[in-house]
Amino acid sequence: MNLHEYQSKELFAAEGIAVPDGAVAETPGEARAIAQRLGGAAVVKAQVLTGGRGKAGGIVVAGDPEEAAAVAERLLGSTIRDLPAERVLVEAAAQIAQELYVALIVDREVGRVALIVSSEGGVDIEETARDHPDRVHTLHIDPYLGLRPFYGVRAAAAMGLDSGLWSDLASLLANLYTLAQRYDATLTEINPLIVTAEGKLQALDAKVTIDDSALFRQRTLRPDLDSEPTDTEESTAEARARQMGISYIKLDGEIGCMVNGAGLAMATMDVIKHVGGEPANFLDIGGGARRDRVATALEIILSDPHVRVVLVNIFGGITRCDEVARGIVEALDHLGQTSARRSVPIVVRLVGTNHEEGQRILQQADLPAATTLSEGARMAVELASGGGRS
Amino acid sequence: MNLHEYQSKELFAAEGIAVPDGAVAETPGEARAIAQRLGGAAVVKAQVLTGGRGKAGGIVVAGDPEEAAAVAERLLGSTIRDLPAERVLVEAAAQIAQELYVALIVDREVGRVALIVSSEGGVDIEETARDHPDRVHTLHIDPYLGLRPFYGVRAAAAMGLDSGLWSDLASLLANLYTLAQRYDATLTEINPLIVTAEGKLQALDAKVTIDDSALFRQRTLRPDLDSEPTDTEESTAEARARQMGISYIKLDGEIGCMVNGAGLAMATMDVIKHVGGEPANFLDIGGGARRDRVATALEIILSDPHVRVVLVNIFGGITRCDEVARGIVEALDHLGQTSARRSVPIVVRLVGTNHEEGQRILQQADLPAATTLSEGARMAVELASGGGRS
Amino acid sequence: MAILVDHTTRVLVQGITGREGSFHTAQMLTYGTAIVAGVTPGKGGQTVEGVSVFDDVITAVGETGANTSIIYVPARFAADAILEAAEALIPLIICITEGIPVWDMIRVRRYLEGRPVRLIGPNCPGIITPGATKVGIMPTFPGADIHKPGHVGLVSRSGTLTYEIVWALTEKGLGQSTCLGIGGDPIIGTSFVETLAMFQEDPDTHAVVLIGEIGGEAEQQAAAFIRDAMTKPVVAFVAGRTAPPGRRMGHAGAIIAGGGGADASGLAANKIEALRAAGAYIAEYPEQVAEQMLHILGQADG
Amino acid sequence: MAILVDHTTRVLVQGITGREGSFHTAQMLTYGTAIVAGVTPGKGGQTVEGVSVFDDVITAVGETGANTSIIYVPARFAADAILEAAEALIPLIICITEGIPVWDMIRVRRYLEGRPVRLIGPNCPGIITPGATKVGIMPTFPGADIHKPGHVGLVSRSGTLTYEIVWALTEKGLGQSTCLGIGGDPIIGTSFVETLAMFQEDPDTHAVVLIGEIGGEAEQQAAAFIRDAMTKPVVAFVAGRTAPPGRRMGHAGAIIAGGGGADASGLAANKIEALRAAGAYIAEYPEQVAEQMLHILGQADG
Repeated sequence: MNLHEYQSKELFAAEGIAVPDGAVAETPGEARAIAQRLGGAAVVKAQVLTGGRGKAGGIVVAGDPEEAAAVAERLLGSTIRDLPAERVLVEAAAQIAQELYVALIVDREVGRVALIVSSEGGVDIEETARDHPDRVHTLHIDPYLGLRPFYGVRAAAAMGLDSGLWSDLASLLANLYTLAQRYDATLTEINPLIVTAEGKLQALDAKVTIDDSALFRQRTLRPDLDSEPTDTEESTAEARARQMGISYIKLDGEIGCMVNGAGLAMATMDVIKHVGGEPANFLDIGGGARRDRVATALEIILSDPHVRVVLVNIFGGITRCDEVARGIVEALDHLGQTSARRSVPIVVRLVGTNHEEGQRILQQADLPAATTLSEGARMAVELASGGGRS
Repeated sequence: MNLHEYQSKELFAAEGIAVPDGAVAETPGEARAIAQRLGGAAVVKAQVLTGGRGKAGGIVVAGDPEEAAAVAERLLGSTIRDLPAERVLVEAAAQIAQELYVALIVDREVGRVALIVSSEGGVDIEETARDHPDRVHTLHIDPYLGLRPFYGVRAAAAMGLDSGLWSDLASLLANLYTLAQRYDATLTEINPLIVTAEGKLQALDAKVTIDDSALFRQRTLRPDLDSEPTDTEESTAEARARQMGISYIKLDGEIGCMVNGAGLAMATMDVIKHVGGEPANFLDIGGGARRDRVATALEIILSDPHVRVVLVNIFGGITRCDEVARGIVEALDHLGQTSARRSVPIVVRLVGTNHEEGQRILQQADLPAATTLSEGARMAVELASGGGRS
Repeated sequence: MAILVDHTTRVLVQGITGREGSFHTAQMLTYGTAIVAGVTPGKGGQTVEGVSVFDDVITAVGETGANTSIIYVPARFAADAILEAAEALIPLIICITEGIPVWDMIRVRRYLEGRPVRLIGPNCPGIITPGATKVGIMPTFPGADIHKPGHVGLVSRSGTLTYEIVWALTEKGLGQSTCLGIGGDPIIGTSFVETLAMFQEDPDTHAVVLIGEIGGEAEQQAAAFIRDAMTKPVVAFVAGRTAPPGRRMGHAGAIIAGGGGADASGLAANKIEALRAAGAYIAEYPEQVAEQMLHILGQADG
Repeated sequence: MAILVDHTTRVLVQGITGREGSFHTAQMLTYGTAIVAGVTPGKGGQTVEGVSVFDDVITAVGETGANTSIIYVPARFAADAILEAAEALIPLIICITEGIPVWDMIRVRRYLEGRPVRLIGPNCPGIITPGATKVGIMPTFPGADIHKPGHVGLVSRSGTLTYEIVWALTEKGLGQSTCLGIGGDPIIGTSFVETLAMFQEDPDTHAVVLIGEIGGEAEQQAAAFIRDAMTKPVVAFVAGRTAPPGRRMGHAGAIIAGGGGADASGLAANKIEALRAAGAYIAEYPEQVAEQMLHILGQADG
């Protein structure tokens, strides 16, 4: 889960990392009031979860409160790179003496957090890494030690930072690590971290990504966890799926897929393409899915009007085939009562734990069954191309 | 530094460890008011830093607020095992279903904290360890892991605790470990930890010892660190010494000693005894002592009226002999102006770093010098027995 | 022979009284696995499927000589369960649990450094040496076991995709020495490379199947090892070649260009290219793995 | 030969710009010690006594090939300094600093487990191999060095008491192979037993002096090692036989019955008895160590 800049900066401030004075606004009037409090001039930043906001016109300098309100008026409700800006952050303009880059990223290969720093801030770090690899420095943090001061010193020395700022940088990085650990962040990035004209470090931008697996213990970050999801880049259907423990990504094809396991789900998509079809989605119902989750998954797939056929591919290990079969039948019953989409054909391929009971349930419901994945995929492609949409 | 029971319980409560309802009183009137708030009956406990308070009459059950006031009147200002009771803790009487023992102690040999638990609480753990070693269980806590729940489960199983209380015990122990780490405690002991009649865990007593080396970062525990020390078992002179970084323990002999290094200080005492004298104190001026510390040390030694001669034994490594010599001369000058104790003879044995400069300073001040420790000790014993006290 | 588990394996089940733990304990016992103990704190003294339950791991190991642990504990407690097993020096720990927070796994992996303990997973289906022992959740329904003893070693980052491919191998008469899933999470205990090295050393394994997926660089590292150190043939399948870049495909392992780097090493095409260049045979779809393996070995092997 | 330090030792001084660091750097250089680098964060590029100062340990090691670090950093930062040196895999780390919080040392000692790094101290005078190198704070004033090259190894928990005894040895013509203080704190990096084992193996050491004190059980463990594994003669002195029980005698090491146990193992008498029973010679007062050693070796040795 990605946090907005303003949310990230709230966490930063609470952890003792300096951020510019400012506040979030949902209306032009609020933006005007904030700019007034800041003394007139302000930077108005659209809160959308995408990089390159500046280039896309999402960051605008306003000379006075009226201009701030006008900018907010223009940004609020607009879309930046296809994402709607529902809020703007109104901040005091910073006097920048130097722009740096710092980030903490979970490095999966090493199994530790990598501290990445660069003396080149405010630009795309990936470009810097490509064009000037000597200007990007990576230190892996021993989780037993945490981000102790000597890592900070090493980073400061590598960046060539003025030695008067070393202990400030070491403290800032230690706080950033504490924040990452406290909030289960897989990424915390400050780009740019600036040295102000007064010689202080300040986080001019802030990006925090929270580990989805840890959201159960990060409910303060996610007051909306039990209600409707907002503030993320995902669609409503995707968010609804995630709340049920289902991974769903809508794609552009016509063959809906319901699979258990991400690898098998991807392989199922690969096979559909291989036999000439186009998958309408990626969907992994997760391990040990019970029938309510199966029913929700089917409803989500069928809510996509482009879906002409559904291929269910279940190889039961921790997932039990009888639970899956009951879920399918339940969902179809429910859909039959509430929607016209009952007519979309469903091809089911079901093997593994308790598959005999599962197949018996499916037979009773008169659903077409396939033995192998390739056979199932071919059946689905035929049904999709042969019509079947009533 | 040992904390009083009431101080320890304040830390416990803040860390989520249940303690009996109660408060500390410095007057009988306060004790009466607390007992009233508690509903009448109360336990009044003298706050003195010694074991065996109960046997020594320092813990008294009062049936009503008036009795609580009377008990407080009696305890306040009395001495328990030679220690004055300046405060009493007035607590609600507990309904005890079971008494247990738990403690966290730094185990120097293992280099880790040992969790010690016993199903026999409320008695002397050392007796239990001697008489029923099978009833005392020790688990060493891996500092990388901290006191994770499985240690708590292991402890609970070893104690034979009712399984309904296991997760409570595991939480309590985890909190106790957090407390010990947060406050640099070398000992945290709950004896007894009770199971109340309602089936809850509660710390009926509490003992916490703070690492003296960590007091610099535990100033919240020690508001008196810069003012006069109270609340400890040590004398005023010992406490004053400690504030200066000097280790001083008054003994019963007549030969005052000032030595650098604890080992050499003990060996100096051993040699004094070996040649027939009695040391008046243990005193280690610490490593790298500068002249003000040396002067304070000498003043402290001479403040003991039993001292008939002072033996200074300095083998300079990190401590520089010239600094020591200047400190001695300064202290003597100061004492000569302010006290009649200038007449106590001083034997100085000074070797090591910068010893030539040091010996020159001493010669100028006309102080008797010894070459070896044995020689110095013999000179001191002769001076002490031959008089020299004017 | 096989690798990691065989008839000497004595299994402890952590979380044995839970829904998954008890279900799969029964399944493993049916397969013939020697399950000697279970652990659920506070439930010591009970039995599950005839297996004695203990309160803590170290006691269970002391009483039963368990040398392998399998963990079915829920995600929020699973890291603690791994640490408890590792603290008790159980040499092989297999963690089935999905959804363990990544910071928990950072802590776990650091703890394992230098300890004589191997972790498989988490978020994996476990290990099976067909005909000998199963320590996992792979389907082994009696009478229609998807596995078969033989000489193909199989290692996978995936769960169910593994079953798909194992089944295809078995259908073609190709038995397996050992099949294991190393897990799909960002931080796992045992890598492709470590597993390939074990298969290379195992005389009972004649050829290896490697099943990868998008995200990370594990397949590229495997490719380097195959090129430099393997003499046995390897057939590889990488799932996700039709996945749209930049979107998460299910579990955390399946992210294109994961790890925040600037490169495209997470893309299926790059992985496939690296494996092909290293001399591995590349299957285009799951069932083709078995077809290629049959072609390579020249006959049903096992 | 000697143990731990010799003419191949290349020293890094952590805290070189501080009062103690710069003073003892000069002293060590005068003695002939090869000091190749210093570290003080933020002062990289300066020099102290002609020694280059670096900002951090790993850079200093990379630039200079330092293989030993000596730490003079104040107590509140000393644990971090040890960890930084250990993280940089400096094989020998000597921490002079006194007064490091015990919880800091718990953390440090755990970090050192399994790392190819040895810590001496903290709260110790360091190590000297007379005539070769000094990595410590022991007095070595030119023209009247208390040390002398020879064949007596010396290990001590104390600082200044060590100097006292070394001086007596030297006065009697008994030179030393290596003298080291292991430190007086509750938690230290290297024990008596480990040091005795090194002396036992060192062909240049013919006899050993062990200087203990009240508190803990280190002398009893040393006694067991002397009994079981040492063939070289050992003369022992234990300070504190006149110390009143139950009171702290100075630094944290000197506590009767320390560690919270019920036993009296911390008492000097028990330690002396254990050492005597193990076959060590017992000196009643410091100067007697040299007298006994002279008696044992039969002549000035070295």
